[in-house]
Amino acid sequence: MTLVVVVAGLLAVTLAGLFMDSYWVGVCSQALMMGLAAMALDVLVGWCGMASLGHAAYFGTAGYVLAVLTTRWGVNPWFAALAGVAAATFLAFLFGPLAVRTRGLAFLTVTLAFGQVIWGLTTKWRDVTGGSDGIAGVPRPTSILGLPLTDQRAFFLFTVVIVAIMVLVLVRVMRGPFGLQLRGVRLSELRLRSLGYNANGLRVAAFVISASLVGVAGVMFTFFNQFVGTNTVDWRLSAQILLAVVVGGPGTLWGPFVAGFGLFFVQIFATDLTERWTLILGLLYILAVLFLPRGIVSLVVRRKKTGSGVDMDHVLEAGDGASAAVERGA
Amino acid sequence: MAERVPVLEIEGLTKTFGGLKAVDGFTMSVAPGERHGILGPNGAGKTTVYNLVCGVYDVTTGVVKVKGCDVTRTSIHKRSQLGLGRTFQITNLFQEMTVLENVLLATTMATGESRSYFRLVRSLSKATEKAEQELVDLGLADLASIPVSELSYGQQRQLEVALALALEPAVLMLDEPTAGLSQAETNAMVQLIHRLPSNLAMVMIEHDLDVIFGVVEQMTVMHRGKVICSGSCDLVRQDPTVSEVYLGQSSS
Amino acid sequence: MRQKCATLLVLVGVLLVFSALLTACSSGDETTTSAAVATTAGEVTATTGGDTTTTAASGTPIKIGVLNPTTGAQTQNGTDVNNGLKLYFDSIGNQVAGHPIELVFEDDASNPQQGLDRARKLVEQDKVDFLMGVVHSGVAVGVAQYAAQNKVPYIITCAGANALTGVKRSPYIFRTSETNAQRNLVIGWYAASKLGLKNAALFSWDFVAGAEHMAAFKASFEAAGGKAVYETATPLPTSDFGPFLSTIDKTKIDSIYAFYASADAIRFVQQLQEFGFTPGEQVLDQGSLTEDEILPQMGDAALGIIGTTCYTWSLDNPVNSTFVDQYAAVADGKKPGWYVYQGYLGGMVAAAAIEGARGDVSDREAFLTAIATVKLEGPGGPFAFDDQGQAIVNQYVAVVEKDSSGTLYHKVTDTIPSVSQNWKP
Amino acid sequence: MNFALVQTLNGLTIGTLLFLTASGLSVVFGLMRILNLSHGAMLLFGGYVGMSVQVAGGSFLLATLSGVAAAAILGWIVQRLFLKTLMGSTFRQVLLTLGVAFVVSDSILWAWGGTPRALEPPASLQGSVSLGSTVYPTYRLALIGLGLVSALVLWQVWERSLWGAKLRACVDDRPIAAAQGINVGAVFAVVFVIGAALAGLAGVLGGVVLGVSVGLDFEMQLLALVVVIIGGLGSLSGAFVGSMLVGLLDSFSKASFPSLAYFTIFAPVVIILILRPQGLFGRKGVM
Repeated sequence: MTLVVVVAGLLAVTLAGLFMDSYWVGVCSQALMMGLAAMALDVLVGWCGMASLGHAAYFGTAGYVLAVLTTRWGVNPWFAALAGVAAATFLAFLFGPLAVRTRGLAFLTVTLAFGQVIWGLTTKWRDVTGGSDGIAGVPRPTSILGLPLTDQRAFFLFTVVIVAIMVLVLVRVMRGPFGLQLRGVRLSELRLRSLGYNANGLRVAAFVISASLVGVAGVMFTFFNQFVGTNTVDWRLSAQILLAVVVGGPGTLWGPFVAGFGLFFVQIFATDLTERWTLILGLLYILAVLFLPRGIVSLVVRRKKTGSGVDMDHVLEAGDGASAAVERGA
Repeated sequence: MAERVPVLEIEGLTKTFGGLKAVDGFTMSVAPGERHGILGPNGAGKTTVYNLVCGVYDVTTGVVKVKGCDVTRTSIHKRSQLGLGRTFQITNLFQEMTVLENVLLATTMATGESRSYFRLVRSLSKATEKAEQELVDLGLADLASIPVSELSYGQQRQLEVALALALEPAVLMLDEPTAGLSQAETNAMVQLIHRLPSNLAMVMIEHDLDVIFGVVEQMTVMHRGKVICSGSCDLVRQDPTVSEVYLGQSSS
Repeated sequence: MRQKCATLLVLVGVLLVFSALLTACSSGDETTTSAAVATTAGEVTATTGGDTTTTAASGTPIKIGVLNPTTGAQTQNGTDVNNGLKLYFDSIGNQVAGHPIELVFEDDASNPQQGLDRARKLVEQDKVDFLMGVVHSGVAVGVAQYAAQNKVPYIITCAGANALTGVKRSPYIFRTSETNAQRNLVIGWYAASKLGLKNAALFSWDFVAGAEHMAAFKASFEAAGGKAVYETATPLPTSDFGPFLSTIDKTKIDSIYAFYASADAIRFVQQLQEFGFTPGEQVLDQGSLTEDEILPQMGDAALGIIGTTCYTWSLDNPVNSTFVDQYAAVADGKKPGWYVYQGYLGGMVAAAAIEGARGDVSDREAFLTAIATVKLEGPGGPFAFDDQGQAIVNQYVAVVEKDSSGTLYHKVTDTIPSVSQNWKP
Repeated sequence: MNFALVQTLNGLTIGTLLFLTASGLSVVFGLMRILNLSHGAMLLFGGYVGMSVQVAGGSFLLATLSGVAAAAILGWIVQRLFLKTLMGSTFRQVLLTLGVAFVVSDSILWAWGGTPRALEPPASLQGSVSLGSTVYPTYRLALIGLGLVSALVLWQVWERSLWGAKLRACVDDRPIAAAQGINVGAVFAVVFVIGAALAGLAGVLGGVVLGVSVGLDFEMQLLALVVVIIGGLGSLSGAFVGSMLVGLLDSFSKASFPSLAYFTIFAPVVIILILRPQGLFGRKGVM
């Protein structure tokens, strides 16, 4: 299911992309990245029931590392990109183990707090990050396999390929034992641990995977804009990614991807027609929460059917016995 | 030689919640293949003992050994990997998953396929085979693909045991497996327990005296967190204190 | 479900009522600008997306992409610039050298990311001939880099970041406003040598532009024999100056320099008084602290502040009087501030450049030279570009005073002609 | 010495505003396990309404009252319309308040424009008082006083009144309280509205010191969150101590090393969340 939808979607977008003017091609590229980011966050929200409100931190960190390395030290864009993703991953290794000690709302809050620390760092540490001015002039890799990446369309195809790879890998992994185990973490942590699984280890793994994929999105986003600014570490971005997951339907991967992709278009149209994007964002939030407890997925897939995703009511609410596990401090 | 090492040793196990001593100097030893029952009135601390042995609670004082090695401070999953398999008094299954997925989580652990991350669940051949076998034994084979939440209570209790069994533990710890079951279901459960491989040690908390006397040969009786009597079934039957605090109660 | 639909209806209803209520509340607004804002905001959205301003001219239309914040913290400033720009082009019938002028407005929300996206839209979708505007330095840096890469001429009208017209400046970038440093060259020197001030406490926002302002003032002030005793960078925005002001030892200073704008400027000047600094310490301003737009809201706390600026409405020259009258006509009697002026000036320069290129903006090289060679008399006096595409303008030394009707204004006491970005006393 | 005195007063000023904001947030959480992310928006809304009333010629008192009322009404709408229908689904309620926060703050931007504003202190409290060698704004001193008074009043209600007793019962154990015939829903509604009203009060009173501008809502929301985490969820005394701590921390760190301001606030949060998730005064298992 997931595969079919995603692949079909990507193909459609690719074709469409080739016939649009360069501005909309660009919008498509960015939308794909947002889709990827949302999909990555779903690993936490939909599988582990951990709602992070701080994922912008990893998106931005990756972007900033890329930008700083290339503009300040003239590092080769490819290496810088890898370094960016590595940095996001490393940060997740730092925060993850601490964050997963908390549950539910505490997790939401602590991730938000971590996110704000990164935000504070990027806005204050001006000499390196350029503060509120951000860093302009980030070079793209000149070409890959003869594709001149400076050209919008070529870059778009490049984006499609990268995102496709990421999506396929992620889907594959989540359809395997790892995905099953993560669902176990959410449904009944104590039972899972009694079966010999290190629940917190799984949590951290999910956290890191999610963060590094978001990092990939961040790197691509920075490459596309050839600029990185504090908006990439802003809590509103975190909220937007989370919204994409919620609207898309937690626990389905493809739902969040589609939602993340679509929401970016909504944002562009919104800023185009009116100046009230934030208001629209808020309304979408409210409507989704009130009327689509399982996101747009519920319009397509019947409840209970496998792959029908997770009801919002069950996110944040750890399964039986989890509280006992918390007592022990895991 | 190794055969002689008890699979589970508990010495002077004590747990205090605030002021209250829930478990007080509990001591017990289970030999390989032994069937051991833990008996005691409600609130005697039986389930607390389980949670201490499996690592859900921190032990206040005392020692827990599995196959001779001290696990008093090791985490829940490590103990499980060492061979502790348990079921829960209140059914604790992955409700939203299918029956097969539930068992698979156990069998992949047993077959080591839990770490082959780049294979799809359905292509985990060994584990799947094993899981399907389990389900056949339980007579749940045709329910494999429905969510656990749609099973009957009796079937869920059986699945509880199946999950623990699928781990191929050294010692299986059942917590009131027949609680709340109908007579027919109880019998089915007893059959299941009787079919357990003879080399598998089994500890069982149970209220239903007919059931427990029917399956175990060794027994430990608890009262207010303390062991008041321990030994063979006959010995326990004749023990005056036991009949006073427990059998007496239950008969009255 | 029916109950849910009901909730939905109620929800929408409430939102409508809510926004209505809000607008009602805001109607009791002190500054008359809010009216101007409202109308222009309307016009801006009307023209967004590139609807043509109908004109009689025959030639092929020339599209100008205008990027300014009409949402976010700099809404007021961005709207003012747009107003100034429109005001000028309206005054010349929206046509230059026989070509109708189309202004395509976009909102950068003072957010570099959005600014970049909007610039991309203007160039790649609306196919504008060149770009103008931007208040926020960060946005300008991003847009300038994009413009240079895609060989689109870009005339900056407010953003001050020094580098934009520094040595590494691209030939496609011009700036009609001053650089951050340029705005501080005169005041620093003047304070030390003419006012005989020796020890100053420096305040500014903790962000790039703030640092540039403070550094430039410090340089010129100390070059003329002054000394910066304190250098305090406060968060952007600073809601409460209390913690920072209370670290200053009055006995050590005779003057206070501050770079702040809009609400923070008002709050700073008022809190200076509350914490007992004014009168006593001389407050120095590089133009934005007591900018004409916010001066009326400061009250007597602002009296006596001495500063330099490239424009204030009280300037006495024919071009300015026409400008002031034109603006008063559209903004119900209001006086133009620094931002309106920058918009207007930008319009004049752009028009002059198009004239210079005889209306042919398609030949980029020729058009670039046409811009570079613009020379004109603006409301702020003579205007020209240096070889970096950076404006050379007059600086006026002015003190805040009260006129007979009790309104605060800048009384020009001294004029430093044609100050370039590397002006020396 | 002088420095310390003034910084302390500054800290207490912010602390007071934080307490007014955080107390509602904390009690609501303790009561319903709802993290109200629209609390800051309510504060800002109250502030703007107050500002407009004052600009329109209303007295400071009138401005204050109308600001409080506006926030309370907004709170009532949110509680009545949304949270009520989502009882027992924490995640959806949190997301919902987040949505409300976006809608409200953007509507404010829409209605009042982005130019930051400020309220005028009442004539009687303008100017400043001299404290030995230094001077300090009168209004801030008054604000601190008012903070202490309000804290005292709230504490009285919380500890002494019958209604407070009911409230504490609900916070301690909802099911049991309900079983004893306390209408938890009603208590929740009242608390939520009062919380919003207090936020509105903070918005107006703070509007003099901090001004009112979009962005302040999230800033205060975040600080209040910090306070609640440090102080412990659902604990009034915790909210008070937390507010003052954060206030002082904020003012001293800003004055001493401005560029680190953010870390000095968040470091304790992270540490506390990890070492003592229930906060200094909170009980285990709340979060």
